[in-house]
Amino acid sequence: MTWMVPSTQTRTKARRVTMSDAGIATIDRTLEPGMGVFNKKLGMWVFLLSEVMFFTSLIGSYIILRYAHPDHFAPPGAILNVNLTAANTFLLICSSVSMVKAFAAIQQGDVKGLQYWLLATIVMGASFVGVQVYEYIGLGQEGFLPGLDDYAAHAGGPLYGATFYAMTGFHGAHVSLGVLALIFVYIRALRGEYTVADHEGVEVIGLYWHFVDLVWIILFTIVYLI
Amino acid sequence: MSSAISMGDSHSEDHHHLGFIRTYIFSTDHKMIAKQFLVTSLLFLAIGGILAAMIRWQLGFPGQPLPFNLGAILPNTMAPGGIILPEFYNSLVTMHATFMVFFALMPLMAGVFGNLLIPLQIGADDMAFPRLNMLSFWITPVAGAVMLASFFVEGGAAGAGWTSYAPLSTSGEWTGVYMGQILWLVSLIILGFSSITGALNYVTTVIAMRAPGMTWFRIPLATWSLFITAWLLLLAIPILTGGLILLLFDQTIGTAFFRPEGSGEPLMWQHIFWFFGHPEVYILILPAMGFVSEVIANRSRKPVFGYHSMVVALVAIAFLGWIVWGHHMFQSGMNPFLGMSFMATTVVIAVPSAIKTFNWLGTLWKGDIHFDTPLLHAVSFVALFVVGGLSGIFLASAPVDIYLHDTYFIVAHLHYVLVGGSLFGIFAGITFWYPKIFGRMMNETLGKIHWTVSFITYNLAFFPMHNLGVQGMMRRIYDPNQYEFLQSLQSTNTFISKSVFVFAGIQIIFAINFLWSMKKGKKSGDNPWDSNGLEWTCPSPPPHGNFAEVPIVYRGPYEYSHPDREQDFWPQDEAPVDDLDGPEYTDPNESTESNDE
Amino acid sequence: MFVLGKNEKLISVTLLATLVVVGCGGGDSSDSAGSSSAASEATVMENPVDPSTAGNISGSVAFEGSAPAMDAIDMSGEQVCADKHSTAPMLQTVVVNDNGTLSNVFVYVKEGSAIEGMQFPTPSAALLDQDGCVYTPHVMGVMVDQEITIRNSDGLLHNINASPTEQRGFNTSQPFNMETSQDFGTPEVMVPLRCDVHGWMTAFVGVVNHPYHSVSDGSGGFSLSTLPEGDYVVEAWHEQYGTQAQTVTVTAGGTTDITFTFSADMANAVVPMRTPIDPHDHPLVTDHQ
Amino acid sequence: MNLSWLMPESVSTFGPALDNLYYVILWITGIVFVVTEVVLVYFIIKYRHKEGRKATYIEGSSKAEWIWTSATAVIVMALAIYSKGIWDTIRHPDMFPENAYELNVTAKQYEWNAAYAGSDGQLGTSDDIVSRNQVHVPVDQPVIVNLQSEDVIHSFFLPQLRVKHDAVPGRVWPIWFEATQTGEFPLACAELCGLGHYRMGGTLIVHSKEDFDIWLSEMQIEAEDDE
Repeated sequence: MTWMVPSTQTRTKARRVTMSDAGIATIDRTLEPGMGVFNKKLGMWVFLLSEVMFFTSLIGSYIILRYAHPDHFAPPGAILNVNLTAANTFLLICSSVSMVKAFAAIQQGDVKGLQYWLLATIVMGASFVGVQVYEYIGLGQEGFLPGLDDYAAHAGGPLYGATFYAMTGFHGAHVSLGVLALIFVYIRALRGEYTVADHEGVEVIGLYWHFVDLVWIILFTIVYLI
Repeated sequence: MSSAISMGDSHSEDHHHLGFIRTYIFSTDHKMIAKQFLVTSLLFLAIGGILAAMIRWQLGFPGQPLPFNLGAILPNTMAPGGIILPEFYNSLVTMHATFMVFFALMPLMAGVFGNLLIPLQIGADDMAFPRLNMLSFWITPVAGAVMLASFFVEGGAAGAGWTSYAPLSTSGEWTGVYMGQILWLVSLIILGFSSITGALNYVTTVIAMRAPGMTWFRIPLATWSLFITAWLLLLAIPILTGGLILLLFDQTIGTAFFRPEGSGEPLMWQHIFWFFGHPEVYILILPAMGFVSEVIANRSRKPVFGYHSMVVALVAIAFLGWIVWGHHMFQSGMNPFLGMSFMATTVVIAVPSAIKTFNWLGTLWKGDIHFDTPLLHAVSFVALFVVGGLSGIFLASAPVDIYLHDTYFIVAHLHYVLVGGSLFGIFAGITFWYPKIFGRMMNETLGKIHWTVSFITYNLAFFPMHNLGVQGMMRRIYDPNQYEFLQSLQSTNTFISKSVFVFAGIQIIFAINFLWSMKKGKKSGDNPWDSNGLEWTCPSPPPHGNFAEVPIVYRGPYEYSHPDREQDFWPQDEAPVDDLDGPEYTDPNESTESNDE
Repeated sequence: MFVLGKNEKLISVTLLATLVVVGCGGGDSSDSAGSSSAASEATVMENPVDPSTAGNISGSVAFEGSAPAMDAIDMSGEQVCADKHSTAPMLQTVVVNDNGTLSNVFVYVKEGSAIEGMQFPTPSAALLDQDGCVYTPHVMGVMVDQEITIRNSDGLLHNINASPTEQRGFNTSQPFNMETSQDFGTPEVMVPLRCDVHGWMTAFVGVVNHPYHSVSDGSGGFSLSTLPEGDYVVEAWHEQYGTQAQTVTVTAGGTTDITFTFSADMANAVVPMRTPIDPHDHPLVTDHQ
Repeated sequence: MNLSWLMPESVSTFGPALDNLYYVILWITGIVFVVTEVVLVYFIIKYRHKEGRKATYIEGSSKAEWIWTSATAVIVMALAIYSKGIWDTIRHPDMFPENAYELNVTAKQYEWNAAYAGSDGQLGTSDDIVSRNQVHVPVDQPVIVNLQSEDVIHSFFLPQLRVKHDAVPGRVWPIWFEATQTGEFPLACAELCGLGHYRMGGTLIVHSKEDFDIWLSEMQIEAEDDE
């Protein structure tokens, strides 16, 4: 029983392997009381719960305002370009698929596949943001703006603009941060830093990416379709 | 030797390898981060206290120039001739609450003790994400600097109350405060990141980094309460951040989320704020409950009465905290049916609170109570929390709240919970774990002087506020004498102010004791309180990495005065008698482990 | 081992230093220092106009039609102020004098190539008094950067809420007998002032960058003196009847007489001024629950 | 020093019921307070450390815990049910009295403007009579006040009538009360509304029915003279 602990990192990894046969330990002396996942993944799950609450506050405000002032909100398609955004949504869903592909590749030890699918995810994510910016510019020219005194679109009211930009804007910011993080992971992948045994980073960023995708599906439904 | 597993001589893992900056400033060591939080939040506590003293000066001696020629250093926009102006008074009220809640109590609870205790009590070598932890600390002074800077901008600091009710807070049109309100919002948005990164760390660490044998129901109550608090932080702070961002948009880019002139909903701000705000209240009190449980059990040499129900009560309070926010808004304009359901959920909180209180009493019962400073503070917590809890029942009853809402009764209630409760709990915590942080004991004499004067003047200051409230005195008013029916209360107000000044002044004794004991205090040794927790098995102060070997936990944390034992304590990691030859336990992955090394 | 104490001090010193630096940075952003130094420079500046080549404008503001009835102010909630008035206090919106002239008209030089670009010395402070819960004067003119001493003679709470459009306003309180100094850095006709504690209290300040402004008095008269010779556009502003402009020629040593005429049927004129905040402009939502 | 726990005299119909509830809670919490603190002090004195004393090893008692848990639950639920009746009387929309005299109170920084129906008998028309910081009501008749605000949130507080409700801009909230005594009673703002908040006070003037009608008709005549 000499269990020296040189650093957090190696210890974490050791624990992870331990979990696979946790059954050996008696209940009183469970070696690993964790949730069966490594720290970074657990941390990301916990962080995503926090993010859920953030989007809850934005979406909740939207629902309250829309319910209280339906006259401020134009019917679907009146101002917003549903087709363009539907295509963009499809793009983001595809990027989630490619993220899954990337993770599956490195689980098989396929470093090339990882690099390829990561790049695909980055390109699709960046395109999503690009299309969103293009959409914003067009909407802005039509007078669809967030400010009370600036709003000049042909339908709806300033609450529509304000809630639209608050929700989609913060989602866009999350996608942009995700793309930056993916680029970081991609660089590490190019350097060959991920292996079959060690690819925590890919898994963690993947979780984040799927979350952002999921949020978008909700936003697309309530902002564009309903 | 209290511990069956020898600590070895591996103190050499000290951090003199790291440079000065990595050791003291940008440290990733959870204990150093706890100390950094301790110093900054005590500084913010002092700032909040000074603001409180100025508020009380105006209420105790309305219209008189501030003493000690303080008026000379304040500009005419705040206090011409030393007489506080109403708009400055509003800023004082706002900033006092903001500094106390967000920059003093929250960091003292989660920042200091979360960092210090969680890894030590569960037998981990550090937090799960040490660098994120460092970030969590360094955000705090930045946010604090932004908040302080707002005093110096044109228009002064935010003056819409710490609740910043819209639409008063949406525009300088209503308050004359433009930049100050924006800085207030920005500062709290920044601070939110600190809370979230901190909470993320605490949750992950408690779930994943407990030592072998540290099952959920062997976790000390301090860590339990900090763990629950971390969940509340994690889920409540983003709500506030979302609301603050929308309010910031209203202030700066002219949106109308909360502005009625654009069909925005001012009441939506209140819902968002209190949906965050009520869990926030528990963020400020739950850790103190944990510290007090530890101290009372240890100092009365008895197991915590009903450990399991204490944990269940913590969880119950945290859960109920999410469904009671409406009781802050009974008079704000609310569907009366909704008001009724909020009243029902609110009174239910009395149940877990009562469980905790009676269990503390049960812990003292038939104990062997040592009157050290930590115990005095912990018992004060119980005594004062009872007052705060009972006055809460008045406010929970919606009809009575019609009269008492926004009066000094509320002020008394919240100060009984947040000063009598949280602050005395923090004092109990600091005096109890001081030897673990600094390796030296605090001076008992100074500690007892500080406690005695604090406890008496605290009650003299805050108890009469109940009576002010019952007489109808509104909160946040600059000069009650403007109302004829409040003029008879001036002598009470003056008395309260004098008591507050003594209460604030005596904290200097604490500061002196705190600083003096760091250098000159009696050396404490590893386990000065004969305590069971894992934190007492490592040296004081603990070295980098805390434990020489990973401790193995055999029992709960409160096995005091066990009838089978000579000694009146039984450390969590002391091997049972049949294990004297060494633990029979073998690590199934010993080989993997050595491969890793 | 830890070297404790020293590092705590270091941390706190560092923090304090940060806070002080930030604090001072914040303090600098206030422009009060700038305006007061400009004012002190101005006191030594000489008037650039040569009196020998200057002339004057004088005149009066006539009023046609029947004078509208003045609204009485209900001061029953403010006994201190009510006691200060021997006769019932009236709103000063339209004050027609006994001689059929109109008071409280702000007359100023709007354009004039002769004074274009001239730098004038800033006069000493103008006084705005709050006595008996009314502003005295009700309409006043000041120069850019000229101090306005706002005095509270009532000993009860007034606040002075200035809501200009061209610059940042202010909203300060005077809870007791005291004086506050304010100034405006940008020309603006007119800046409305109001007291939120006493809804009837309003005043208007015309801010111009030269000394050629006047307010018609109890006999309707006004005068602008020591103007360099040349052609000017003179404008008259009234809070209810809007503005009128005349072109006036000033000759050296001469006094030009002009008359502005306002009439009762101008009551719905456009008044160039920021609309005071009136939430009633926005339809109130009356649904509840 | 005024350290009274007694509520000021109440002059509204639901005031006594509300006060009773307050005193019931005061008695219950007072007894719990005294008992708890006495027990606490007794324990720390009785079980203080003495040479040779060893604490008794007690891990808890589910029986004791069940007793105090259920006792607390029963007491607070009873209080909640008691409160509900009074709350409904005051706030339930179906309990609003019939034949109430209706007036509008509009708050602004830092004034209360009460508007009464003019000679046309209708509120919200141009002949409304407005009084600043003085709210006139008849005695022994229910009064419905439609609370509104022009700028920020204010709170309409009549301490002696046990009335308090926020005036929220953008909304109209009706509240009701019935005064039982004639006289002048304080009106205050209870929600921070800016620098003049502390002075946003006024008077509630309760007239006898005849005096109220006289006052109203005088005001109507005055208003017509102004036209």
